[in-house]
Amino acid sequence: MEYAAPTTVDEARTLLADNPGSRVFAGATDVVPQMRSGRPEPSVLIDLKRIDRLMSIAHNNGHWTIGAAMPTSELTSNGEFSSVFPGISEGAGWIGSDQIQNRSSLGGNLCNGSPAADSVPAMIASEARAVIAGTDGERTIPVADVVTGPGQLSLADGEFVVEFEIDDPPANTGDAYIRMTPRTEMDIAIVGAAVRVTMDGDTCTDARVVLGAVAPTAVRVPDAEAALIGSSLDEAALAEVAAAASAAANPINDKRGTIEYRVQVAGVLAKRAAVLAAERARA
Amino acid sequence: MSRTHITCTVNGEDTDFLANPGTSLLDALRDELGLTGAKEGCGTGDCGACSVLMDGKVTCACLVFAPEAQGRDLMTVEGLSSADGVDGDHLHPLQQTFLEGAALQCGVCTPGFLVAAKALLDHNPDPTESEIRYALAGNLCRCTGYDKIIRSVQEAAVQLRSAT
Amino acid sequence: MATVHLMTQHRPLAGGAAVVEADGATVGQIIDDLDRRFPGLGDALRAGSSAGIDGEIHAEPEFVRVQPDTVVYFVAPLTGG
Amino acid sequence: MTAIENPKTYKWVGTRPIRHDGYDKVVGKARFAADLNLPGQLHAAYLRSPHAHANIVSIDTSMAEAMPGVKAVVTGDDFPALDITDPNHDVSINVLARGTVLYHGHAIAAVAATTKAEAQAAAAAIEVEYELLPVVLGIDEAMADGAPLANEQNYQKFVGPSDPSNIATHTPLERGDADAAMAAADIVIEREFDCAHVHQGYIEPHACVVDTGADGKANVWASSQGHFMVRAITAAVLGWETSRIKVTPAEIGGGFGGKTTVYLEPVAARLSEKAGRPVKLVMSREEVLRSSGPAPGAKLRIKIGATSDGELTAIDGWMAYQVGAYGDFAGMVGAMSVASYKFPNLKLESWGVLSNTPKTAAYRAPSAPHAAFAIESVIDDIASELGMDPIELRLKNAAVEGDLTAMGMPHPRIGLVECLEALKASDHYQSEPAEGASRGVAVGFWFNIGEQSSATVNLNEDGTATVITGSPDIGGSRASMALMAAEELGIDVYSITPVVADTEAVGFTDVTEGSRATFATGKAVVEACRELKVELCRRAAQTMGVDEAEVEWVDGAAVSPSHGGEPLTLAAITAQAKRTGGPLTATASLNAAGAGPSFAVHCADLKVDEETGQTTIVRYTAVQDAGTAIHPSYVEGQMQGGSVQGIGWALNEEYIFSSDGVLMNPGFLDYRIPVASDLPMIETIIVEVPNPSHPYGVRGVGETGIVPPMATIGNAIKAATGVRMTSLPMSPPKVLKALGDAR
Repeated sequence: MEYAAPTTVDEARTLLADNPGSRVFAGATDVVPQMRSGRPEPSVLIDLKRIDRLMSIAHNNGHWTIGAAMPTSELTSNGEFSSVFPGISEGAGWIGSDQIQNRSSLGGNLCNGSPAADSVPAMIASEARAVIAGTDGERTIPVADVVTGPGQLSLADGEFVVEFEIDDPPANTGDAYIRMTPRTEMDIAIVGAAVRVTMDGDTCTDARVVLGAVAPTAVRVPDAEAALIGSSLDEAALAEVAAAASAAANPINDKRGTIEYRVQVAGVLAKRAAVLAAERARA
Repeated sequence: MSRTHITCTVNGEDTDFLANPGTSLLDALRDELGLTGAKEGCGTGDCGACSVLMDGKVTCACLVFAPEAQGRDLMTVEGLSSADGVDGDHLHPLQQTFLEGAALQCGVCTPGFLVAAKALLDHNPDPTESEIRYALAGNLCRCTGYDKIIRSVQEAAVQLRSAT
Repeated sequence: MATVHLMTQHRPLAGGAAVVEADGATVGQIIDDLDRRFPGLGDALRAGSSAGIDGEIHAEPEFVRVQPDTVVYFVAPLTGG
Repeated sequence: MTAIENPKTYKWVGTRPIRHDGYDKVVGKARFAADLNLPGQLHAAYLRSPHAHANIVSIDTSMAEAMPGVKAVVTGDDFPALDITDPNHDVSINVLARGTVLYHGHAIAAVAATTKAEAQAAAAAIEVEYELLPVVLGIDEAMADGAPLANEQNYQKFVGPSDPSNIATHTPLERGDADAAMAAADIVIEREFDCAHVHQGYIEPHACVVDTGADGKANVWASSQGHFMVRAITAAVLGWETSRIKVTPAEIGGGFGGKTTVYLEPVAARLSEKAGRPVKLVMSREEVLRSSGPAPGAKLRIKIGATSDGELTAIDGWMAYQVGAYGDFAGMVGAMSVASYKFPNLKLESWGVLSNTPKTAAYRAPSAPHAAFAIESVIDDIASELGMDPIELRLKNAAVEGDLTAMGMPHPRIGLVECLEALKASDHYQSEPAEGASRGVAVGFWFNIGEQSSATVNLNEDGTATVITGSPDIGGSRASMALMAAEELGIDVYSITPVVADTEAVGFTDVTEGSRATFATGKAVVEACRELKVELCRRAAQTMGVDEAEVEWVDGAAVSPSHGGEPLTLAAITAQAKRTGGPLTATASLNAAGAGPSFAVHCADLKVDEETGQTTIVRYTAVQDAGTAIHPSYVEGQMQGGSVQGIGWALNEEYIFSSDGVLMNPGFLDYRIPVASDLPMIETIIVEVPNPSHPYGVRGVGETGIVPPMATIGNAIKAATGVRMTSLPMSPPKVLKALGDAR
C-alpha cells in the first residue's frame, strides 16, 4: 500500500485514475476500522486533506461551499453557518467524539454510504448538491443521489466528491436533526430525522422531512412534508407527520435496533425535529 | 515495501522517523519513537486511549496514517508537562489535579484523558460539567465511573484560569 | 463432637441429614469420621468445599483445627473478580 | 464519610495521599505489557475459528511457515494433552483448540513473525478443514432432553467425567419449608428474568512479552491480576516445571475479574522457544470481545412470599447461568449469593449451563449481580404492593450478625443495616427527585475472599521503607499498602515505596480477586511491619543500653522511660543497622481467613422518555460498607467504578450473537460501555463497620458495587413508568416494547 497526498484536485484525479484499487480518504475514521476488520487494503491511499479546496468553507453568491474533506469540527464551530443551518451543523456534530470530529468530514460521512450517516438527512433536507470530480471534469448532482444503497454510491470509478453547495435558505426557515442512540455520544443512529421548514407566521409554507437509518439510504418523506405544509404544526398535523414517517420507514433488524422500534421512533423523531425546526424558523 | 521518511514536530522537538504508509501514527509513536504514553485500547477510534494533539487538535492516533504527520506539530502525553508555559520540571495542572483528585485507577486511559482535557481547556477555559462530559465522551474509562476525572478537569480549569 | 452443617447437595449422602455430629481435631479428621459413617461423603466434601468456622471461611480447610464445641459449615468454594 | 462505629482514629489510615504509582501514570511512563519491547522481538498473531462448533479435520501450516518474516508457528499439537480431570484442562484447550473448536473466535494456531502484519498475513494463510457440529446457544436449548453437547469433554462437576453433559454445575440450597411458607404467605410475587452476557470491558487488551531462552527458562512480562497464577497456568499448559518461568507483572490496564486467567502466555512462550527470540502477543479489541471471558448470561425465576406487614417469609429461586463452552463454577455462586435478608424458608437451585460461546471469566462479584437483579426487583414489587417504603421493607428483613446466608452459615458482623440507614439519612434520599424523575433503590452483597499473600518490608538506611508484595495493583492497592505500613511504622506515607515484585522476588501470592488485596495482602504487610517494630525496639535497646522490654515503639520512634524518654527515630536506627546486627527486613506470608462481607445500597433518580424508551440517570448515590476505608478516594473510586459498570450492564451492554454463534458487536462502538456524557456524578457514602478479622477492620470493596445497579435502575424505571423490566439490558428498544405491551 502506498500513500499519496496531492495538493490539487487535478493531481488527485490523476492519482485515482492511474492507480487501480486506489482510494481517496479524508479522516479515515471509517477506512481504518474497515481495514482492521479485514476489508482489502487499497493500492494507494489518497489523502485529500492537503487540497485547499477540499478543506475550506465559503459563502458566496447565495450559497455555501463546503470542502468535502474539511473536518466537521470546523463546520460546527463556524458560527455563521451553524446559525443558518443548525440542523446540518448538529448532524455533522453527532459524527463521533471530539477526536473524531477533528477528522470526520461531510464527504467521508456521505461516501461511506451508511444509511445511518448523521450529516446526510439534513443536507438532503436543504437540497445540498455534491460537486464531483472525475476523469472527464466535474459534475454537480443532488446529495440525495449520491448514495444508492448501503455502501453503494452512484459515483463512477475515478470520481470523488470535491465540495458541497448549499443554497441560502429563504427567510423564516429553520432546520433540525434529531437522532436516537442508546448512548448520548459515541454511537451510531438507530433512527435519525431531519426536518426543514419555512414558516409564514404560524403557518408552515415549505417543508422537507428526511429520515436516516430506517431504509437502505436516507429517505425523504413527502407525505410528512405535505402534512406540515399549510399547517401550524398543531397536534393533528404532527400526528400525521409521525404516522407518515413511520409508514415511510423500511428498516431492518440488526444489532442496533429492531424493525418495530425503528418504525415507531422514526415517527417520534420526525415530529420532534419538526417542532424544533419550526421554533428555529420563527426565531 | 519502502518505508516513508516523515519529518514533524513532536512535543516541541523536530523529529523524523520511518514508517510504512499503512502504519498508524499510534504505532509509529510507540514503536519508532518510543513514546508509549498513548495506548491502543481499540484501534478503531472508539476509546480515545491513543489521543494526541495534531496541530493543536485532539485526535485518535490510531486513525491517522503515519505519513499524514508530515510537517505536523504533534503533542503526546509525554509533552504535556512542558505545555502551556508550565516549567517542564513540573506537572501540568491537569496532571496534578488528576493525581490529587484520584482521577486514575489502572491508568491506561489516563494519557488520553489528559490530552483530550487539555484540548478542551485550550478552547474553552471555563466549561460546564456537561461540556466536559461531552468533550471527554470519546475517552472511555472503565475504572472510575468518570466522576473524579470530571472533578479534576473542573479543578484544573480553575487553576489555569487563575494562572492567566 | 463438633457440629457439622452440610450443603444441600451432600445431604443425600448423609441419609438426608442437614446437620450431623462428627469427631476430630481438624477439619480433615472430621471429614474422615463422616466418611466412615457415610461412605462417599468424604470424597464429596474434599472434591470442593470450603469450611466456615467462627465466622471465617477457610479455603482448603483440611488442617484447620477444631474444638469439640466448634460448628463447621461446609460451603462451596468461592472466588471473585 | 459516615463513620458509624469505627472509634479509632489513625494518623495515616483514612487519609488521601497521592498514589505512589500516580506520577508515572500521568506522564506516560507507566509500563503496561504492550509498552515493553525487547531486542530482536517478534510479533505474534492468531488464527481463530470462523465457526462456533466444529471438529478440526486438519491444519496445514506449511504455507504460513514459508511466508516472509515468519519465524515460528504453533498449534494445539505443540502442547501436552492434560487429563480431563486436571484443573487446568479447560484453560489448556481454550488457549489453543485441540481437535474441536468450541466457539467462534476460539484460537487454533499462532504465528510469530518479524512484524505484526507479517504474522497476521501468515496466520490467515493457515489452512484448516472443519467438520461442522451443532451449535448450542441458549440455556433452554442446552438443558433440553437430548440436546447436542456444546463440549463433549465437559462433565458435571461433582458428578464425574463418565457422563458428558451440558451442565457444568448444579447447586441446590434449602432450609425450612419454602413451599409451606409460600402457601401461608399473604403475598407472593413470582417473575422470570433474563440477562445477556456482558464483558468486563477493561480498556487495556490482554498483552504479554515472553522471552524463552536456550536454557529453557522463560521470562514473561504480563498484564494480569495475578502473576503467580500466570506462572502456574503457563507452566501447566506447557507441561513445564513452575521454576522454569519467571513472571514480571506489568502495570495492568483494568481487569475486573477478566484477567484472573491466562490466554496468551503459554502460546507466546512456545513461539519464543521455537523461534529463539522474544515474542510479543497482544490481543486486538475484537479478540478481547470475541475470545476473552465475558460474564455469564442468565435466566432466573424468583418467587418471594411475605406477610402483609412486610416480613419476607420464603424465597424459591431457579437460576441458570450460561457459562460458555467450558465447565465453570460461575453457576454455583448465584444461589449462594442470596444473603441480604433473613428468609426463614429458602429453596434455591442454580445451574451452570454450557453453550458454544466464549469461556466465561469472573467479573466483579461473579454471578451475584444477576441474582440481585432478579431478587431485588421482586422485593421492590412486594414493597410497592404492600405500600411500604422500599428501604423500610429492606430494613425490616435485613440480615445482621448471626443470620444465615443461603449457604447456611451465619453472617459475621456485617453492615447492611448501617448502609440502609445511611442512605435513608442521606441528602439524596431526603430530597425529592428532580422534576419528572423517579427513584429506585436496591441492595447488593458480596462475600469477599482471603487467600494467600506475602509481603516483604525492607527498611532502608535513610529511614524509608520499601513494601514489596505480589498483588498486582488494579485499583490503588499500592497506596493502601503504603498507608497501612506508614500507620504501623509511624513514618510518612511518602517515605514508603510500595512495589509489586516479580515471582522470584516475593513470596507466593494469589490473584488480586475477590476484593482481597487490601484485606489479605494488607494483613501480610501489617504483620511484617509489626515484626519489624519488635526488631526496631531490640536494636534501639542495644543502642540505648537498656532492656528490650523497656522499649516501646511510639509514633515512628523507639522510646524508653529508662533512657530519659528521648525517642530514637526509625531513621536513626536504620542508619546504625550495620552496627546493631545488619539490615532490617521482615517478611510475612499468610492464608487469610475472615474476609469481611461487604454490603452496598444504591439509589438512582432517572427519567424515561416514554416515546423512545431511553433512560437518563439524573442522580445516583452508592452507599457501601468498607469496614475501614484505608484510602477513601480509592474506596470511592471502587464504588463509583462498580456503579457505572452496573449502569452499563443495566442499560446498554450486551453480547449480541447471530443464530450461528457469531458475536455481532465485537467493538466499543456497538458494545456500549457508558461514556462520560451518559452519567451524572456518582455520589458516595462510605459506611465503616470494621471487619474484626483485619487489623484495621478492612473489608474488600472492589466488587459489591456492581451488584445493586441493575435492580436499582429497574426499580426506578418501574417507579417512572409502572412497568417492571425483567430483561437485561433495559435498552431503549426493550423499554419501549415493554411500555407498548403494558398499554
